[in-house]
Amino acid sequence: MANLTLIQAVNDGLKVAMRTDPTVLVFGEDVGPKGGVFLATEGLTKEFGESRCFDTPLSEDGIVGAAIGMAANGLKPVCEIQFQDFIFPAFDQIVSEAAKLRYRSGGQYTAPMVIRTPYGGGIRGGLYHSQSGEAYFCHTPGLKVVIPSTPYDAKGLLLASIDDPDPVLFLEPKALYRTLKGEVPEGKYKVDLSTLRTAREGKNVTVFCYGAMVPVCMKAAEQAAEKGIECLVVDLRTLLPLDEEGVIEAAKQTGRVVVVHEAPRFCGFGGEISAIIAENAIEYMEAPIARVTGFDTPFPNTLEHHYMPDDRRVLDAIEHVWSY
Amino acid sequence: MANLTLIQAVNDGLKVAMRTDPTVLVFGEDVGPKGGVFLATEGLTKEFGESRCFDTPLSEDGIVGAAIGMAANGLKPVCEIQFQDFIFPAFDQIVSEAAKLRYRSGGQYTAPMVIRTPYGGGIRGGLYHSQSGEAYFCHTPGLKVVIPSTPYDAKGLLLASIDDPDPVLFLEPKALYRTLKGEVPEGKYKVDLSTLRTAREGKNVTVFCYGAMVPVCMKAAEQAAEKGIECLVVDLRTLLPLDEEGVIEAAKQTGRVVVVHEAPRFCGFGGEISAIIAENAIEYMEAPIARVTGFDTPFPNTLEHHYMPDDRRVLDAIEHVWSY
Amino acid sequence: MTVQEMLSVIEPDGGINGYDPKMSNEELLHCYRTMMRVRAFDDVALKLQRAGRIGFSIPNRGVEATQIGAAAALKKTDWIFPSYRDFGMALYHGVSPVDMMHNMYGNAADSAKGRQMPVHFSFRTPIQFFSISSPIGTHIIQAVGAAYAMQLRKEPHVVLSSFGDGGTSSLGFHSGLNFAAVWKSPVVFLCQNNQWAISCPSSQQTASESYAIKASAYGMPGIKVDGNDVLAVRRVVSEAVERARKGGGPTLVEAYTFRMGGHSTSDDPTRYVPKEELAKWEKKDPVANFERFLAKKKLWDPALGAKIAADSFAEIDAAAKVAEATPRPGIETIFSDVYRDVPQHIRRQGQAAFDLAHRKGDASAGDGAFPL
Amino acid sequence: MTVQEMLSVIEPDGGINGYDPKMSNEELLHCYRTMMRVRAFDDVALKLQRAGRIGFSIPNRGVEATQIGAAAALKKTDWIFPSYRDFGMALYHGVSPVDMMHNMYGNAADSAKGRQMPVHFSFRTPIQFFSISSPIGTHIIQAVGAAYAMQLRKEPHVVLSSFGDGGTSSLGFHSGLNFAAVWKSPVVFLCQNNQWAISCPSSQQTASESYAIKASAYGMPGIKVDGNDVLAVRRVVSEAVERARKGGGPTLVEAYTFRMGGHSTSDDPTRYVPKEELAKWEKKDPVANFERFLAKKKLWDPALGAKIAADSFAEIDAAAKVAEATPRPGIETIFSDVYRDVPQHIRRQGQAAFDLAHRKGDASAGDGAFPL
Ligand SMILES: Cc1ncc(C[n+]2csc(CCOP(=O)(O)OP(=O)(O)O)c2C)c(N)n1
Ligand SMILES: Cc1ncc(C[n+]2csc(CCOP(=O)(O)OP(=O)(O)O)c2C)c(N)n1
Ligand SMILES: [Mg+2]
Ligand SMILES: [Mg+2]
Repeated sequence: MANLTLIQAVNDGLKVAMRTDPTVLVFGEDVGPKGGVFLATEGLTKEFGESRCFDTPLSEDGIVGAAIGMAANGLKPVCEIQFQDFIFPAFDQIVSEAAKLRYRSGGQYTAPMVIRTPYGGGIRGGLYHSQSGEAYFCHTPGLKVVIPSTPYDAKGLLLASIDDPDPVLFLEPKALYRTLKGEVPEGKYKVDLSTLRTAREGKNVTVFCYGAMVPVCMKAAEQAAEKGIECLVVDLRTLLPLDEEGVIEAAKQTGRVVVVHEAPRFCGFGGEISAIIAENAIEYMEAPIARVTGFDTPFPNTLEHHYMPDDRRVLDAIEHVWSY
Repeated sequence: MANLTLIQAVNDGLKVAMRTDPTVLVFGEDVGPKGGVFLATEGLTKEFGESRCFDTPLSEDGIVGAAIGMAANGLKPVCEIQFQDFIFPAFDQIVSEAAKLRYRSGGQYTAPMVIRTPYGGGIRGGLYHSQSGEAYFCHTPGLKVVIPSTPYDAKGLLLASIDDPDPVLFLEPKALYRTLKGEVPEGKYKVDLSTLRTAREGKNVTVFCYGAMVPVCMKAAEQAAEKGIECLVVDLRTLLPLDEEGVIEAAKQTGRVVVVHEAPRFCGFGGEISAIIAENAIEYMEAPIARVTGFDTPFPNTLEHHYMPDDRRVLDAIEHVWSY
Repeated sequence: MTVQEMLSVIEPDGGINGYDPKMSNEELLHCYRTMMRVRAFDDVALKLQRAGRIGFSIPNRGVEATQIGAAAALKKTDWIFPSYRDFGMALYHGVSPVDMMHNMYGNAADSAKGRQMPVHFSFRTPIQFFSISSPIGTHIIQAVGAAYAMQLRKEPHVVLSSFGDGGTSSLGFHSGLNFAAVWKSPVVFLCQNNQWAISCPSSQQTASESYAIKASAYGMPGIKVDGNDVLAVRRVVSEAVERARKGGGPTLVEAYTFRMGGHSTSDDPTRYVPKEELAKWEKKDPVANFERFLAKKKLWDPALGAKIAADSFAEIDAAAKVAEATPRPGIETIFSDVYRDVPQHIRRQGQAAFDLAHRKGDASAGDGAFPL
Repeated sequence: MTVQEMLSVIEPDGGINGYDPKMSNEELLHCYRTMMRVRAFDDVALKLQRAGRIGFSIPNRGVEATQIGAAAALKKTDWIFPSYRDFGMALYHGVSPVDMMHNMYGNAADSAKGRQMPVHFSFRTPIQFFSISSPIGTHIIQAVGAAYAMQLRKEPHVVLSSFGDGGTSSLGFHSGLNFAAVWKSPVVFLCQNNQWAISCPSSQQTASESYAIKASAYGMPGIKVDGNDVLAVRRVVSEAVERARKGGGPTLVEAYTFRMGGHSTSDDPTRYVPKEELAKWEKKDPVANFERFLAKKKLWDPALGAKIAADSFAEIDAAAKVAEATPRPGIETIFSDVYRDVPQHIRRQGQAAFDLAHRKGDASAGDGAFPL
């Protein structure tokens, strides 16, 4: 076991995959000699050669489109989009093509591939280096959407994504890239893509979160505990397909729910969690289902610390639903 | 007053706008001499000339990108995307650019423009001529999203959208283009972009819907009435910004809610409606908040009548929440 | 030859001026027969569409030589990334008209399980005929990815990526040609310039002198060929295919032709196509052009032509009847193939749909217990 | 001249071989001073970034001649659609360094209200300097729309749309050049080929012989110019601007230059830029190049150069101090300008944020009651 940061765990996961499966290849903007702007792909070109880890022209449409063709013809592309904010030129390829290929061809052609991309705020990136776009993708049948929050999960979920027979969007919380370390087993292991993770047990309030919001919610939960409110913190990990049973179960356990994400609230992923609970467990609810999210504005720069949900805002919501 | 189909009302709205405002112009694929594949722009090139209604190369990125530049420089572009399914190449321009221009420039540059596009199923269009993508756009602060369901609203909302200072995505329910007629005043009038419409009064169950689902829900409501269940049918009309107060009010009136849309359920617009109610009026709810939606699959062709919510599925849900 | 000039092979009198296509009589007649079968497919599909039996079709009159000429340059181990107008290529390589008609009907035997609109074919044998998508241009770059896999595995295969004049404005064209040139991928890009993108003429699509010249923006050879001359198209595409096979990288081929019918069976081209243009191109009919060549080689006479036409129509018509008699797909096909394994939430939705259909009494014949 | 050749004006000895730029001494010196101010801006910004005062900057060493030469070809009534590396153009036309430094700090006086990252400028006067966006290439087609408005109103204005070599692979490049050529729009496309897109060299960006040649794909003139020669850039862009002004349509100009620094202050170019390349381009320094010309005209000597350098640094440094002393934007700036009018739901969120900040005691100085 090594003690790794989240980005090191990603790098390790890529190396393990490339060593064990010769069809795996990595490409994107600046992933080659430079090793990626966050160094997630450091050392790959050197170890695996330019035909398996290489830079592409500046076209996300091209990156994802080519990956689909590779995947359809027997390779396992793991491409990188430099920032999730820059994935939108590839939106058509992802939503219209990768996600629908198996269905529209009656299963004759498939696109097993992974798109890795850093998402979220916290680096003073302003409108275009901070966004959390998971909701744009979670409305797309045929796609899987995965977000790790620990080094262990980052590697295990990534390896599971690479082995998955369907296209996976793998969103990496860039705010956590180097801020936390954790034990990561060597070699290959996988974390299942269909189960949530209970990050903390508690019987008073259930907090649903994922990615960079997990440590924020854990901190809020600690503060709540000091006030005598025990929180069940759920790290959703795989947003699509979601462990709906697990969500309903966790909500029922406390009857009080807070849903947290960085993305804007309106039509965000949190709405789906609320809706699933309101549809399947409303009679267990003893309080409003609260959401703590980014605001319904673009992502600002100087004031990003006001924009992003912090432990204080989460704690407020926990107290609100607890005292309701 | 003329008795017009929905598509005629759109055509009339475009003509009125172009007659009263010389900065309004219409362009897109096949909107010129052919008059659009659904004939929404019929006669415009003839009346207003080729510089105000014209065909473009086959690039949605180009259509929307050019519209942004025009809008920033004093024109009022009303561009057409031939099918909403083909809007995704323009996703980056819409989400990253049109929606964020005012914000990121501190209000110095703006993009007041309208993107018209037919959406939804019912014409045996399969995966790529049937989609309802409203949720992809409603998660985008800075954008407005409007969907009419009657000829009167189609014209009035379109004229309000054209006069609006912000970018508006105007989704036209193609299934209703020629299936219903209604009274449409001549000349210019506007329907406010921030209020929902009560399509039917009722005190037992509230049904939220929009676009092509409005007649479906009205039919279900009639059937429910025969069974003694009176439905309050709400046509949301403007999805973003949503009349949240109105939604909460309508939900409280009955305490039993059904949300209906054609798009897939997961992370769809209906989840936001459920979440708003679960956050603001849960103590009024006497039953689960039910959703009747398209399935979480791509849109099929031969079996589209099974895929699309019909009066039977809506009625089932109404009875379910009523008898809960 | 500059990109502005256009290569033809068949001369007005049917001669080919010393060029040797190196094709057997059987190969030549296979091309001819396939063109005639495409024509028959058009006729049958139009008839079915007008009768309300199928929803939609895409006519090919005028562009048969381009499609068959290009298909004839490929081996069965190559891949085709087709556009929706390219089903002649599938016919050429041996896809059966019955399998195609199942798609037109979207029935239970359709390889796409009735999920797509008509003409959105998908086959893996006898040649890889990639699943057709409606969004224009997306497959152009996908073809490059498929070719990259061939390069990496050092396979001697080639990908044909086919699209229209309108398709050159798409994003996939730009990224596809750019990536292919940088990667030196074994791809032949076939731009079928039939001069219209629905109602949009080429003059509104691009200001460039030709479509072939667009190759220079990407650093690959571009060549313009007479798209109504099946031997010329085959010649040019074969050369590009051979170069690609030898590691020489991609080529852009512009086949200059004309769409003689509407864009689709829903379109009324008289609203926008000038009559004179139609009349002009009528004289260049690709089938008649090829017949002159075959006649000169004594491989064809009007009687043979009439017989092949009749046989083709009969074959396609019979295929339609088989498809017509095939039931609809079962309800489970709405829910399968979204992912390899059906997730919980989709399974639940499928179960509900199946139950409702049973209650309403309209579950399709053959639907038993919900099988997913 | 073919697109492969490259136009230069200033010769090694500072002569210009009979070419007359028709610029007054003051205009020439304005170009020179602006180049020096860009250099000073780079230095001050780097210092501030390393000191943790600002988050980020984009260096311009090596490309000053391209930016200033292009800016010098425009009138104040023209529009600029810049890339993030183009702030020299704003300086040239009279935007004050103080206004620019407000943006670098993202403070309350920033015209973008502290919402954007540094170097994402936006100005309406003294020239329309369109709001810079991070996504590469989106503005290239937007520029065409702005130009269309000028055409429709019959204004004699022109749009300069500027982007990098990497930008040519973007979607906006493809749609932008295509639409502009079809519409004959008054746009000059300036591709600043500094040979790198972050760490990606041109050889991985495109296989074409040059960037200028990409013009032929769209049917517009393309020309390659020595981007380290301010007079050559001004000459070529001026010709393109005049053609556009007269209704002659768009041009693609490739300015061939080299990025001497990192991509940004976060980048370490020694990981990927070969040392020999740097050494080679060091000798072509655009400022030194222009100095040789000015010296020959007796407009420059090392003492004047040193003075202008010192003055420029002092000016930019003073501007930074003003910005440094300016407070942060108020919390309401998070919520305004999403729409012209603040909708209910955003107003409620703003109110909650303001209340929380007050409770936490960290509402910014100057925040009173929530004003929206
Ligand atoms: C992205 C996208 N935009 C619009 C359409 C609608 N559409 C279908 S075919 C077509 C014209 C295509 O023209 P061309 O590429 O020349 O092919 P042709 O039909 O002439 O063979 C258009 C605009 C589409 N399918 N996809
Ligand atoms: C759509 C998009 N993809 C990726 C990025 C990340 N990125 C920022 S600058 C850059 C390189 C741009 O290179 P070039 O166009 O040559 O401009 P230069 O920086 O050399 O001036 C990249 C890849 C981005 N901003 N936008
Ligand atoms: Mg065409
Ligand atoms: Mg560059």
